[in-house]
Amino acid sequence: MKLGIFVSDFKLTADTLDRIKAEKLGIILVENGVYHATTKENGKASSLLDKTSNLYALSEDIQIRGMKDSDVDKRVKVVNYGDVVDLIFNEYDKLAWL
Amino acid sequence: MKLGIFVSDFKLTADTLDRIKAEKLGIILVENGVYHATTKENGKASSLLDKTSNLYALSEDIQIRGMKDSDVDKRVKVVNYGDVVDLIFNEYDKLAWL
Amino acid sequence: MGTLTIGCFPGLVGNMTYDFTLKLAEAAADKGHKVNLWFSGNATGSIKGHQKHLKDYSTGEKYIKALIEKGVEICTCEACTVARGVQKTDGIEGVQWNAMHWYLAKIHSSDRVLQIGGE
Amino acid sequence: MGTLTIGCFPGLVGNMTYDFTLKLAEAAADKGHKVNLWFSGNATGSIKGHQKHLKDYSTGEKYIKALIEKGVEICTCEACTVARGVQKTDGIEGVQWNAMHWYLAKIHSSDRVLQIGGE
Amino acid sequence: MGDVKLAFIVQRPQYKGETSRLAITHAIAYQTVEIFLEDGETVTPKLCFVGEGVLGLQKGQNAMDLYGITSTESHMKNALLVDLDVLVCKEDLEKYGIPEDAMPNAEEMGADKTIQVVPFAEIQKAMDESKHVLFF
Amino acid sequence: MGDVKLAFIVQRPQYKGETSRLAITHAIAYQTVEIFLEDGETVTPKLCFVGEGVLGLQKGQNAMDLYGITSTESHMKNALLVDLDVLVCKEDLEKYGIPEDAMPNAEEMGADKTIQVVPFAEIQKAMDESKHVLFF
Repeated sequence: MKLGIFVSDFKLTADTLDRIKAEKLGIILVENGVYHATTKENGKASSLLDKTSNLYALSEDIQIRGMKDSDVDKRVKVVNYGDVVDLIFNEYDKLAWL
Repeated sequence: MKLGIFVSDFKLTADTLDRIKAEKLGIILVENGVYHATTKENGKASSLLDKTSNLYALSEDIQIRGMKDSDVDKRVKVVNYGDVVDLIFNEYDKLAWL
Repeated sequence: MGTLTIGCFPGLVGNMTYDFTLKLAEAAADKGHKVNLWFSGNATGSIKGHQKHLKDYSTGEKYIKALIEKGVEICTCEACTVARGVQKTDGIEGVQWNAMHWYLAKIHSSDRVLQIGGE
Repeated sequence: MGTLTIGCFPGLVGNMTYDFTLKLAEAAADKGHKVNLWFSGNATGSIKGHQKHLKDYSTGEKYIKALIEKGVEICTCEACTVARGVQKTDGIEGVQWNAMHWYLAKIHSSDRVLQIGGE
Repeated sequence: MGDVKLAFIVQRPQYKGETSRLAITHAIAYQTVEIFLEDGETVTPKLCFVGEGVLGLQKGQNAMDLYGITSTESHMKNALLVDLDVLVCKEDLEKYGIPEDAMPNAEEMGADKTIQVVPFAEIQKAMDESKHVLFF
Repeated sequence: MGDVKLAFIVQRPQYKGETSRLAITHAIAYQTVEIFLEDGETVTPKLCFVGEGVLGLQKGQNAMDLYGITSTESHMKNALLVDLDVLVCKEDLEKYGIPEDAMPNAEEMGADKTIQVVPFAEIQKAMDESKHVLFF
């Protein structure tokens, strides 16, 4: 399956992401999930960013937290709500919200 | 201070419990916090139980989950709502809900 | 153009997941997609009419009305809603009231489904 | 006998933290303590009257009424409540409506305070 | 469109928030969805519990007496009675030391189905074979 | 009873649930509590941010344009304007790589107070010295 996963928290309580297998995996960082893209913990980038090369972070949710798109890890593509709609319809066939 | 801490989740997202210092510390396990008293993860009892010898678990919240008071780790005292009220007024002067 | 059905469980006001849901629905509708929105759990509180829009709080009402005008179908879980003391006559006009099978039926004809749990 | 003030933020129905709060308040009142209960955030939805008590859902209404009869003072955050579209006239009788300083004032005269956040 | 297969994945424990319980009732609703569908159209959810989602399923729950609400156990039995496939992750039950025979069944009520304790790979397969996945 | 000292401890990030934001507004309410109290009685909260609670405080937030709500930044400024002591845990800011000068201030609005970035030990002290602690 082509699975797009929405991550909305910084600290994750479920280990689902470590177990699930998908032919194509996308991670869309929204709400407090954007900290995975912007914030290093003890100098180390989030291990979430190693799980796939298809990484996205929602611009509105970066900005509302006082951060800039330029604070985002180079591996992550900054998207807006319209882009998320396109990702949903064009890139993934199943969606999960963790 | 004499601090009574209510723990209501099994997986904790905040590390408050590891940092806070109290002359007397009590941990009152309620809701899904009772799993710390009843459930071993990979055969190992919850590390929460090592933090103090003043450990309590709410009987109603054990039973609603299909477990018995006898499933509770020997270090933990099983209490009911009335007992919790007495703990609050007689044993601790400050209270925290994690 | 496709059909997207979103199930939203977290509640209005302060829980930004609810705001995310409405904004995503709007963006999809604006691109010409058909959007269905199912509210269950705490989200059902949001279909109550006459919400006072204070600056410090999100409001579902204005947004829900705008989405319905754009053709988005919105349905609240009747049982969850009445359990919270909100009657059909108190609800925002245009919001449908139905049972959980409404959601499953919409899923049946959808290209994409996003179930948002949480609370 | 002492005074216990509880602040409850998580919402009614399905979130068992709300049920915990009411049961703890009841147990304290039954032992003769003075209890004050402050609702803010999602918990304010619970003061809506006419909740239908389905078996699958907790109900705040019956419990709140019983607590008030036992002398427990219950107050809802007015701003949080009207933001959810619930007006004073829709509320359960006997519940007070006030601003956040009500909570702080009750805390001033309390022996014990339990602030329950969460959602 | 014929049959649409769904995988419901419950990853949070019962009895705190409402979502993990609503997953069960939403799956059960597959039984009455036909009133909205054309002849020959069906929706078939598989109800899967993983991670902390396996907590709060075991039998012996006394929710009505204690908190005045229907128990998760009773919902699980209803799910079996309406012939839902209910999958519980074997690795996670083992991780938490919950024996398989602690899972409720509804045989005495006439259910043909029982809870299937399966390796995570089976739940992965349910997701692969479904048109949509719904995480609760 | 004179003055009652309180420690408000915010341990969850802003902008998801409502609790961490309500902590700020509840602390600000100390300013108007006198209408319920006798002469000479006061309530003095210290507003402390620890752990993930230090996330979502930094300046430059654009919440009104983006989501139509007041920003946390603006609430933080109000807290300073009403002379609240606001303590942010130094170790946690460092852990997340957030510079101290990213914290908002309200000097241009005439506030005398600024956000105090302090070691956790100072926040522990605030808890020790308070009559009650309130965790958000």
